[in-house]
Amino acid sequence: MAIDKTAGTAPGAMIGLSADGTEASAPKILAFCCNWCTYTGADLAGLNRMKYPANVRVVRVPCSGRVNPQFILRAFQKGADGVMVCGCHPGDCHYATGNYFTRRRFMLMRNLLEFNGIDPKRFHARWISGSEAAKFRDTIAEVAAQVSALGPNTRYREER
Amino acid sequence: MNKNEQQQKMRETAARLLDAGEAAYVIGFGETRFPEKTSILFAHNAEEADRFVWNDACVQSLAKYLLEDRFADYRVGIFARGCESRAINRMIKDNQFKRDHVHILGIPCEGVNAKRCASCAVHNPVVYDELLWDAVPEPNPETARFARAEAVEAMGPEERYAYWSDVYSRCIRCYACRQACPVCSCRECYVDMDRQGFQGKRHSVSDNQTFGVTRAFHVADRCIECGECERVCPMGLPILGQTQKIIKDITQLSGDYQAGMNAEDGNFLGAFDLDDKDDFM
Amino acid sequence: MTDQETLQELMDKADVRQYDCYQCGKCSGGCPMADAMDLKPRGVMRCAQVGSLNRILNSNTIWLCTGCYACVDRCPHDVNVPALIEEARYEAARRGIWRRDSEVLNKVFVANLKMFGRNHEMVLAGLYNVLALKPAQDAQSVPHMMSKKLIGIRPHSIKENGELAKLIERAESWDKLASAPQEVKK
Amino acid sequence: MSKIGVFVCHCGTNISSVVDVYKVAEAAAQMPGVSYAAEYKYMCSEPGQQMILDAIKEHGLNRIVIAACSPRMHETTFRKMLKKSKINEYLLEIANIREQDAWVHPPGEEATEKAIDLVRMAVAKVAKNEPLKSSLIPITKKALVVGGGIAGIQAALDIADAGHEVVLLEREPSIGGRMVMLDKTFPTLDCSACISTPKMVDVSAHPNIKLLTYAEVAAVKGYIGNFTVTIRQKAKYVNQDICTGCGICEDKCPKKVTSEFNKGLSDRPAIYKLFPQAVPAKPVIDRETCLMLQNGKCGICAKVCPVEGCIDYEAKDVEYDEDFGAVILATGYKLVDWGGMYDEYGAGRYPDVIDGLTFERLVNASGPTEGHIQRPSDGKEPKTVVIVKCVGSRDPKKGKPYCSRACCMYAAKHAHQILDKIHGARVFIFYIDVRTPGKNYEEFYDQTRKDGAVYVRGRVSRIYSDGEGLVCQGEDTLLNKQVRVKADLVVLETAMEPNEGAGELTGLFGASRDVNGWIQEAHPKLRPVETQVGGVFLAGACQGPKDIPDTVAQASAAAAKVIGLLNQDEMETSPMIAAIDESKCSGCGACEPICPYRAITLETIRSREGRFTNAERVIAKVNAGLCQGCGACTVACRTGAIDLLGFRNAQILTEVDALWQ
Amino acid sequence: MIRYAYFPGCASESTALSTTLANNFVFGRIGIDLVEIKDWNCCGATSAHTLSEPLGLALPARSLAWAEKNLPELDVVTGCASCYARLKLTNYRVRQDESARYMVEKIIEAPYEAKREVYNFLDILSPADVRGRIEEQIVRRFKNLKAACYYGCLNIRPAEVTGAKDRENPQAMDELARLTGAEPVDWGFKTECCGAAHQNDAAFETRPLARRILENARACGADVILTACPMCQLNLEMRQAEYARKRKDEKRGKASFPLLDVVLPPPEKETIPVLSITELLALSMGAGSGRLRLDVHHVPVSGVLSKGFRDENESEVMI
Repeated sequence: MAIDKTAGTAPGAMIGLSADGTEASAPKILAFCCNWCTYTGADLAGLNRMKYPANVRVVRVPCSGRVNPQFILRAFQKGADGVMVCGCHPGDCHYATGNYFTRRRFMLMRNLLEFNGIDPKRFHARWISGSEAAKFRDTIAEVAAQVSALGPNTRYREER
Repeated sequence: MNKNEQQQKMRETAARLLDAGEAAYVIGFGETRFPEKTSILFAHNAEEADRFVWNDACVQSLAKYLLEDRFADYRVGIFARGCESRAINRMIKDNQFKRDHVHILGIPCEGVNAKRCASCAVHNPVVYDELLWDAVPEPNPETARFARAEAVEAMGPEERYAYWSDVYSRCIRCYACRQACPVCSCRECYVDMDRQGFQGKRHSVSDNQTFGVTRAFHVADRCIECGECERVCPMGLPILGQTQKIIKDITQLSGDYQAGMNAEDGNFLGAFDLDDKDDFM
Repeated sequence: MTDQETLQELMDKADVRQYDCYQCGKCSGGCPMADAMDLKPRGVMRCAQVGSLNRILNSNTIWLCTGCYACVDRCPHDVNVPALIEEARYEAARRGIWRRDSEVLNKVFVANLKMFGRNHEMVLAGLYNVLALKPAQDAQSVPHMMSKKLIGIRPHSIKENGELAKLIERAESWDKLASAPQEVKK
Repeated sequence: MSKIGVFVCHCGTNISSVVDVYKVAEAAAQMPGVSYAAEYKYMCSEPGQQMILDAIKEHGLNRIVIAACSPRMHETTFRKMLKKSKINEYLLEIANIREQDAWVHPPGEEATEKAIDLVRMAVAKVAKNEPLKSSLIPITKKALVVGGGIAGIQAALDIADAGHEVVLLEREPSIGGRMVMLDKTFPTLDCSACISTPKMVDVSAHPNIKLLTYAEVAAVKGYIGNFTVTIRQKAKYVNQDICTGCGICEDKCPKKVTSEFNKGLSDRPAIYKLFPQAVPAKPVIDRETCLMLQNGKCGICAKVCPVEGCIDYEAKDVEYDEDFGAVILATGYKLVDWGGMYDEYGAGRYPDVIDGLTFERLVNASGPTEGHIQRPSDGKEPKTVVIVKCVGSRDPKKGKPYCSRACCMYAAKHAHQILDKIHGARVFIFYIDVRTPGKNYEEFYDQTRKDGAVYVRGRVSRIYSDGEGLVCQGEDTLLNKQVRVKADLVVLETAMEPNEGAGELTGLFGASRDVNGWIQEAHPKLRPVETQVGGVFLAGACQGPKDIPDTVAQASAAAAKVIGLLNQDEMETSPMIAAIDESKCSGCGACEPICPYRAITLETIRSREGRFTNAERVIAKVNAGLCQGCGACTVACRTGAIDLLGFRNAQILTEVDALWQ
Repeated sequence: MIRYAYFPGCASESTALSTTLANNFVFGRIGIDLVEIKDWNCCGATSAHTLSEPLGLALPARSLAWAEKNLPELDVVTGCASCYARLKLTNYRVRQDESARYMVEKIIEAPYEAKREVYNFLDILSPADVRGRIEEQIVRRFKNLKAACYYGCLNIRPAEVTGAKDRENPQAMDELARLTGAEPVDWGFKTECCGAAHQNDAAFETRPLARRILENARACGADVILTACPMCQLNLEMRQAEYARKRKDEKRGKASFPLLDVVLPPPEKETIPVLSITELLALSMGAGSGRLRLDVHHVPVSGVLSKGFRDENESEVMI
């Protein structure tokens, strides 16, 4: 089947927004995942047909050290209800030391967000290795539950 | 030495420096029409050097003006208190100019303004070519170093968000904080770069808040806690709290941390310790 | 409290962690009293590892350890066995488990201090030998020491020995004293 | 104007049974920049790939999104496919709708919605992708092996046999390392020199190997395939080209110093060969002790030398650069200075308490006693010998926390040798555990016990003298009894630690070391012979304590890696590396310390800056050969002057934005 | 004048008579003023802390607190290893642990902050300037006298409390002995516990400890054992007759009647004299054996004295 560009659907309909642009109920969680560990772990979860909530969207990055804390702010601005940064366990970085920098950056950033009134349950940094598919599943479930309980995020949210 | 004698000493030293050709000009404070305000004076000769003033109105940080002529092939003289000297160290560490580009006239200072200097912990310049008068005892600041941050920390999450929302709803995005900050030395500020997509330009609380947090994170481990950002804010916003919070956390993670005490030490975020603490699980 | 918990509490007080010990035996190997101990320092740690508090409390080790610290000094993991032994000894005393000779001597010694404030050799050795049923212990040295006036009948008493006796009583009942309501420490 | 094609894969029914792939394709077609969308049963199959290639041609597509399995699965497949089209292979994004969607969610709306989101993110990102070209870097077909022990020798020979040039660099006057000091090797008990010296001779005779002894690495520049190493050749003062190795100078030299090779058990002259079978078999002058070089008085060696002009007191150290494509670090180990650690073992004041390597010299047929075991204090043959294991090993307080691995076996070997050579000898081995995990190792240990060695389980607590001999006091933990063994000789099997100077050398190459100073391998399981620096490999005990079989195996493994590298003429590098926008870079240097590969350097350039026409300023530069593309540097840069190609800030941010468009 | 607050310890008044006389002589000569802590009490020795930790800390604290209040400028010194261990530990614990300090202050009903240090004699005799003063006072040096320096365990350990660096082969006393012309021997029991702590309540068990020390010293060629503690000194000396008999019995394979020890002193070659380091210093500074009351020693010290002195000061030999 090939589709011609001209056929149309309302753009908001599929992404959880109703026609008038108000929020649908399911929260959306954005996860920045290191290609070498958590992303692989997520693939493994798939391979093992584990089930976890469908409201997580993964952005693949080469290393958790690539994740700029400003990405987190941007995600909250755009409408994320929860954000995660996932990397290799300390000592296991594919690039030797990237996650040590992640650790320092996000210890500061997480506290700064909390300082600015963002609920710490909305931002999580986690170490999940390529073999920890179950940990990935459980973490997503845990964060999704926390974020759902909090309801949609309005703080830092851009008005549309 | 009282301030008048100190002022005389400053004028003499600057004149000597300029006469000897050791510096092309000297940066200091000059008079304005208003007794409670001073201007920045760039003295090129001994005559001009005689117009330097030194009083409690000298609240500006002189250091940032060094960046104006950082590419020049002449030396620049500058009066430096504790705060300015730390800024200069930071600039040297950030490769903005070499140490021998500046002739630092160290002026120990016991504080000029109650608001600006309340939490100052470094009265004496930490780097200088000559010290104009004897060092003064280092203070036990009346205001705790992180008072601003601690006050906000004490609030509940709702209150904190309301507090900062209120602050940033008043921000007019004039970027005076950035202009005045002695460690903001980027050639082009990220806020001026639309295509990167880091920063929205709308005048909204959301974009203002993002700007506020990002600005704090950009100075983070390099902030010398001089308070210029807050002093120059035309809306009088208490934005030093953000950087204070970061430095407080750094201090908690790795022990006492003061940026700009020398020009050699690495940045907190440019290093790591295998045993750094985290609770990321 | 179960024995297991008590043991853990003793270990915490002594700042000893059972898993630090890997049973190399360097402690027992250097212990000057090892030959006489029914549970050598390594054995104490072993009992701690398997949770056998009773064997520790009933051993003569806790009474024979001289506190010379050779074991700690040489331990590759810096396990402070004497500290654990000391805590175990207090626990044994709390439970009334004593090695008879040690009980006699130590109690005679403290009684001696309550009387005089300083150690009176004749009283100490005499009372001990009688109460411990060892009349001849070190008797061969007595004539020499008496004749040279190294020891004698006259006590070397301190002036404030009444005060000192009260001090000793306060120390002995410290556990009760400490748990009683106190004024707030400044 | 981007013309993006989106191709949604059913993956048989793997995806399509959960995700409504038609709906996904339909939605994709509406996304900004998309001009074509299609779905198909198997995108990765031959017809699937052909379908994409046809669509590219037919619709003039210039960017591709494939919604299918994980990019870790088929990203390279589709990149290869794109090479057949006009589209640059990096103008491709993969939306992972199988592993991270269809397989983890139940069929229905949610899974389909998620798939559409993932496609939208990929579409947004691909619109910002830029064509990237992997560059080809030439490879210098020559390897440097640092360290001439058995690891270095083996690696050099393997590489040379494969036809590549090798420089083997050794700082001592002869290659051979620790292995030639040993008498016999466990578990086979073959003579160490008999198996290592032929290899040493092979090295010196191999046409592809250049042997540099008495030389050091002074500086290193460059990256994988293109290292420039500054080599410092220390002055030997003996013209190696004309010296005949006759040895007269050594006999006549009046200055005698303690022999390092014989661990202080004998003396050597100031002009010396390390040992009789040294390679090269020509002497050098030790300038620290030579009377002529120290105070200008002597010159006997020059007088007795039969070759005119062979001895040259005026020789100087020479430094020169040489290019290499790959490097193997094989710097080996040394034994810890136990005297400084163990006061309870006499802190070195008893001459008859010796370490294992000293015992090797003592029992070695070519050693100072010609293989007769004689105790150092009075030369008597010891009747009772105590062997103490784990001295300095497994001791976090005074020594090293790790197990030194080889000691259990050579302790057994020493026991065997004593029982073999001394009639009626008694050997007591104090141990904590006996670890024999190697082929024929347990059998050897077993035999040693049968030979009569008495194993006592317990760490020796102290060693003292009783006026006549030494007393080893410890606990027999199996008997639960304190024991005192009166010994004529005590052999301490001491811990291995990284060799002198290994740290500095590792630093020169940019590789890192672990907490104990051993060189860190790139991955403990999967990349055990590589360092984190591309093109720098490791072999032998420099990576951690090892015995000879493991060392040789690792050396050959490292050699295989090097051969694989040198067999290529050029190497393709990943183009997804950091790049710097020099116009934005303020030269603050925040990125520089973060790079684990030292790919970022600060350079001073001149440019026009406002009114200054020839302004000097600092900028950061990225070395494309060193950068591995982790992107950790980018976060340190506040202006975004340093950015990661393929994962630019703008690309990641647009993915974020796309989710809520 | 160097001054210290001095804690003499119970033995100084009884069994350690000759050592006390020697201490007074030596410190007088080299100008170290020991100010006795007024009305000091027993440190509690082994028994107090065996019974209870509070008692073990409170007894030393009483004397230390008096010194801190009344002699605030002075560090404390004691000549007994057991007292040293108890005082030093109390000092250390009070500094380390706020709750220990609280407990101690409550029990002794006086403030105690552990502001000053606690030293033993070896500590205060070892600094270079003090050794210089000792050297100035030495008038005669022993000839061919081989000495085994016995430090005792409690003068050295535990390391975290005492801060001693070399705990297996310390040198401080050896250096002091060298000043007197004695040659320290290299032997193996410098810091091995002698068992004095349990010499009463575990007599049978601790005897081998002292025996091993004595035998190693003799085997390593020592003519005399030097001590830095009256407890060690007494423990090593008092039962030498008993040990000699035991040795004989072990050889013969049967036991003899214990009272024989009193009647028949053992042959001199079976025993070894034990002197405190201050006694040796005093002898070398010219003190006579009568003045030092060396006759109180259980093992005759004539062996030491008969070694004689070196020629350079032959004229001053008067003992």
